[in-house]
Amino acid sequence: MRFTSAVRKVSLGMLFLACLWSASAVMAQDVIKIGVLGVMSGPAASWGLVNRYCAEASANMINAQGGFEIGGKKYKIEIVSIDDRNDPKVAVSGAERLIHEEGIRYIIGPNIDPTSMAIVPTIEKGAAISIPYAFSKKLFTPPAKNSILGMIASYQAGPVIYKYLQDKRGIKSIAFVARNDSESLNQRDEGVLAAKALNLNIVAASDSYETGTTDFFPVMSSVVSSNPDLLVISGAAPADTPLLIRAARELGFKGIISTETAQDAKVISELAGDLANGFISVGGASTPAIRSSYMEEFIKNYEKVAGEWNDEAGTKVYALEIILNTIKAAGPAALTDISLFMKAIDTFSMPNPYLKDNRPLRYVGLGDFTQRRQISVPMVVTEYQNGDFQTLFVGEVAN
Amino acid sequence: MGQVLINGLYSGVQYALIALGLTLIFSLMNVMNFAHGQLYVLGGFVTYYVYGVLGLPFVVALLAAGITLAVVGLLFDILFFRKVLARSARDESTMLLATGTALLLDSLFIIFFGEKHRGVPTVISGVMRISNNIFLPYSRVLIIIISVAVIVFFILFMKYTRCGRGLRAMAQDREAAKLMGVNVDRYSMFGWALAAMLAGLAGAMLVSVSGVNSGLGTWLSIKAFIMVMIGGAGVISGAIIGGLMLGILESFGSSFLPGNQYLAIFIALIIFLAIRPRGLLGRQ
Amino acid sequence: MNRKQKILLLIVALAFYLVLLPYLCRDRNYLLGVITTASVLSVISAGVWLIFYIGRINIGQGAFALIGGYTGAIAISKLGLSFWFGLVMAGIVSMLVGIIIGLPLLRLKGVYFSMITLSLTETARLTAQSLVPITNGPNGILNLPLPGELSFFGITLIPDFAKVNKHIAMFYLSAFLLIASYAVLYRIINSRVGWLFRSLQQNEDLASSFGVDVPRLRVIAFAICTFYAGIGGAFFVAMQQSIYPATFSVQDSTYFLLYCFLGGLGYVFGPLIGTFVLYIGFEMLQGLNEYQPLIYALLMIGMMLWLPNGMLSLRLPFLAGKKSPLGGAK
Amino acid sequence: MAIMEIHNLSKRFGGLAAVNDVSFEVKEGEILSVIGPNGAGKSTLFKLISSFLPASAGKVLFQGEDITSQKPHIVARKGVVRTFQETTIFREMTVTDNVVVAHHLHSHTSLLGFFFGTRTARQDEKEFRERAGDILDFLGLGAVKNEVAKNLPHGHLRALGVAMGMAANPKILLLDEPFAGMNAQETDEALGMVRGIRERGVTVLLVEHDMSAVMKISDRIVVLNFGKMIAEGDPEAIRSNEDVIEAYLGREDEEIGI
Repeated sequence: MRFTSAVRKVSLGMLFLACLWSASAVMAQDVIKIGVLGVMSGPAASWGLVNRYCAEASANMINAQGGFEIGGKKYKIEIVSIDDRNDPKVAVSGAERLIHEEGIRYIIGPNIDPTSMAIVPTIEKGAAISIPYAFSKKLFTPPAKNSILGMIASYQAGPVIYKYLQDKRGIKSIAFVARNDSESLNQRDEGVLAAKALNLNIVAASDSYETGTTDFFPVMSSVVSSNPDLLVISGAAPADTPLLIRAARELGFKGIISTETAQDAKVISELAGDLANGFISVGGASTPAIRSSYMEEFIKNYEKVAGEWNDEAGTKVYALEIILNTIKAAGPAALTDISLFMKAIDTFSMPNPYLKDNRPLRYVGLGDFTQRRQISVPMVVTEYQNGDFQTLFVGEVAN
Repeated sequence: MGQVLINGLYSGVQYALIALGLTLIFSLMNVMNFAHGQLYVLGGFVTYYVYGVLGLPFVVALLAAGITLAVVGLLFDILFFRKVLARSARDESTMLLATGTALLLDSLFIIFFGEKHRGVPTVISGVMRISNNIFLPYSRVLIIIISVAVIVFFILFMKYTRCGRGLRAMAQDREAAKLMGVNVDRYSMFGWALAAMLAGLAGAMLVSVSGVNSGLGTWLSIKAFIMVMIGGAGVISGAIIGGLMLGILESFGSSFLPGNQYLAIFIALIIFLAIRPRGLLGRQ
Repeated sequence: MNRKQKILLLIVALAFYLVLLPYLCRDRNYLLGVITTASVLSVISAGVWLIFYIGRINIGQGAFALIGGYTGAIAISKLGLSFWFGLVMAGIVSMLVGIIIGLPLLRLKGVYFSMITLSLTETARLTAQSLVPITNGPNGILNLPLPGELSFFGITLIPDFAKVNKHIAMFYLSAFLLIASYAVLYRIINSRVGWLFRSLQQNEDLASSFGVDVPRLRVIAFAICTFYAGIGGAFFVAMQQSIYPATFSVQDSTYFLLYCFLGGLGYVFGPLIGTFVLYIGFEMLQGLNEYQPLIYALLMIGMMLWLPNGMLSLRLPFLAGKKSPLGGAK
Repeated sequence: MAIMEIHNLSKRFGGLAAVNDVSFEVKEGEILSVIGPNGAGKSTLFKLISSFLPASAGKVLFQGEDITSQKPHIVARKGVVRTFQETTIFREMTVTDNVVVAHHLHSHTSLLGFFFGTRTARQDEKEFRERAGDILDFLGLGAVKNEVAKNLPHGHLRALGVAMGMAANPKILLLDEPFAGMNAQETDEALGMVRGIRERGVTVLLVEHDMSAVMKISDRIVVLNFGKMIAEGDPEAIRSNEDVIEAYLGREDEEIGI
């Protein structure tokens, strides 16, 4: 009878699906899975993809040496990455997938505040740690405890840069321009507060542009007309920064331009060329002057994975390395139990393998978050000159 | 104020190019091409490789972008749209097919062109200073000139050539055109190629000023829809006016309503269309 | 297929969905989450489907889901109301907005209606971003509590979600919403109301020639559609415990269309099947990284080329009874 | 007694007057035809009377009540029901279902009532089905009542259109070119149908291009040319009216290009 046979067919199909799902959860042995969750498509794709490429490049380096040793046993590192499209709900289901399906406890990403905040309930319930590249203090301040800031926050770099420029170049007035989304607007608000604290004269702070804008003349016209000494581009995507710089210069802006997020020199040189000379931004371990041979090797691996180097990776190189070493310090049980990991955070320290001088790599954040929830990525303030970043100075977050 | 107007005009002529292509496809086939922004992005990437990476002259890049996109347009029609259109009289199938192709192009871009924003050296450097506080870089002057030239050429083409008249007849009434002996299949193929070419040319010019990245397509498609709706779908003059209007509105919006320019534009658009559903110049 | 077989099939399907599926996924929070999400998205898609049914393409469903989501979130977090009240309020507010906006806009047809609803989605996102005092702007509303206890004269009807397995509780709530909304939809389509809707889709002039109040009927359909969106949005927000301007975007609005279309516009259960297959399929493809959207896009285009009437048009014998074809006419 | 009065009705599109200051009356129980050469404004007039187009000027009174530019469904509810020139029907439904749906005006139940399937709703449905069967038999569609509409031959489709109009219980039925494209035999059947409608007490106003059919059936005829009414009277009077002959002949001259 056709009807019964159809019911049987469908039931079989459903059973098959169910088996398929169960099978995918079986974990292979002696592998540490690390998740990367971030935006890997759309205009901001480079943020998440750089995270992924960094993690994959680091994992390749480690696996090439037979794996990473924890408690006398070598583990292969496997990177599982998910594109959250900068969409909070995709981020949540992605985090659930990483935690509950893949059995992952340590997640690198996401890249912006909304996605990072959205997964907080999920990672708390699922007992996982995330390393967001987003700056909202709520993520890292108690009662939150499962997120660790992976880079220098804009509100940490901002004041340092403004102070430096105030002291060395005598700036008195400042203007901000931001992209019209939560991430950028928040960073702008933090920047405004920092500038106020330094008694800088804020001449423009309400201008913003939409994601996907290709012509920045309109927004820049209005900012430039306020004629500030320093123009801060808040939370700029690497794609937009050079265009903003170019628009400002073409509109006759003579002051200094800076941003607090990592940029890529190639993108800047392609799009803005010499107009970007003197542009100040924050990088990681990427400038040739300060990087170690291990970093050089990493760059080679990165190029193999991604096809070409991206300066944004300079700040994102740290996450995988520090996660693994902290687990090592906390003992193999920390592979599944993040409370051990959290305990180890407070005392953990290792030499920064990516820099020439032996700076320690550890967890900081007591000042901003009252708890250690930030990787002590060096704050490398750089100035763009003729196609490359030059290091102005290397700072760090105090504690 | 003068600067605001000039900014608007600059965006406006480029937008008009995009809107022309979109409105052409719409009038010929009643398809709202959701992938139009993606075609524009593809034009940008072609130029990036030809002009930026290979270092050939900009004119060559412009031609290459135009030709590549014309071919892509042809393929779109032959592989996808013709088949679906032939079978279905409903709007929704082609609309969703277009969404599918947009997603397809988006994901192909990120696989082939990567995540970085790409730009090329300026074609002409230097800034024209119109008055004390009005600036216009020469690179933008060039774009305005090329865009206007392409638009004029397009209008002349549609008015005075046999092919253009065939296309217009088809846009008026597909069935009647068929009866009059217009080869509808060939002309729709041609229409697709032409429309995609316009988008490609606009993209090629964009990359010389603003650069291009894999994720720009969707937002540009939405903008193109806005322009077409302001002017009236399926009308050439409407597309041009819609493009210019959006450029100017954007420009005024960002100087007088910073941060909320698009909200204002969208609300105005909805109210406007509620009163005048066919746009400024659309057939009522 | 006769009535008995229909009922049997329904019982089998419900048993699978309500008993076997949660049992299989009892320790698989992620899977249960995926199914829960698919359930609630299919409620929202059902609204879009109904608008297809009266002959309009609604790309504004994201806007109404967002309105519902914010209404729920604000009711819970700022007004301190219970989730259950917020859920109903979300549906009603979204519906009221739908009626007010629908009255003038439903006059538009074809591409014009689609484009304006598309703009609506963007408008909702930008409004949520700008109305900082109410919506908390770009930061979104965070840390929403889980649904609390619902009791009636001291009798607990639904327990506090924080005290039971959250994932299971959410699943059953979504299942309830799904079953209720599709039962209503099924009833509408198979009653005279559905016939009238169908008459609108086929020819509004003809319908008004025999006295059908076309504008009123269109608005009624739109009200149901936006009510579903509001309820779905509020539930979704409660499940995620947060809402942002980007929670429902243009992309989501177009996905709802796809779900309906690929499930089959001619079938009441089209949006349900479409949402489940496509949403779960998309999740299953996550491991493919950048190839995921590529494969998804190819599947979509392939479906459009070879299965233009949706998945349910595969003439599986046991589905025959659910057929309620839409006209081929414009 | 006049069931409908048309006073100085005009419709302009841009600068062009499609209907220009037209006035006439329709008497209860008669068959009145509006004729005229192509482009004379017949279709526009038809849409104005049934309120599918808003008038630029003038009035339409139905049983003494002003119905000008009211919503079409309101006008239909009052008893002014139109049919369509194109074969506009619900193609995917069966013939009976088409007519059942068209019974909308008779329902005693609200939409909610139908949704819940109340007793009155079920009664309504039953009654509609009976009445639909009745109308279909009367219009000679009884044999095909379970066919899907799109499979019907041309003539049956037009009859179905009329059946749907009848279902709305009209006091006056407006027929849009009921004989267009029919051969002699089909026309004869259609003429019988129109007479039958009148016998059921329904006034008929029809718009038609086919002169011979109109002459056979009409009680009175109104002639339009270039949007203006040029003649009114019984078939005999119209046949011998100079202006009418001029209008038709003159137009034909133009068409052949003399």
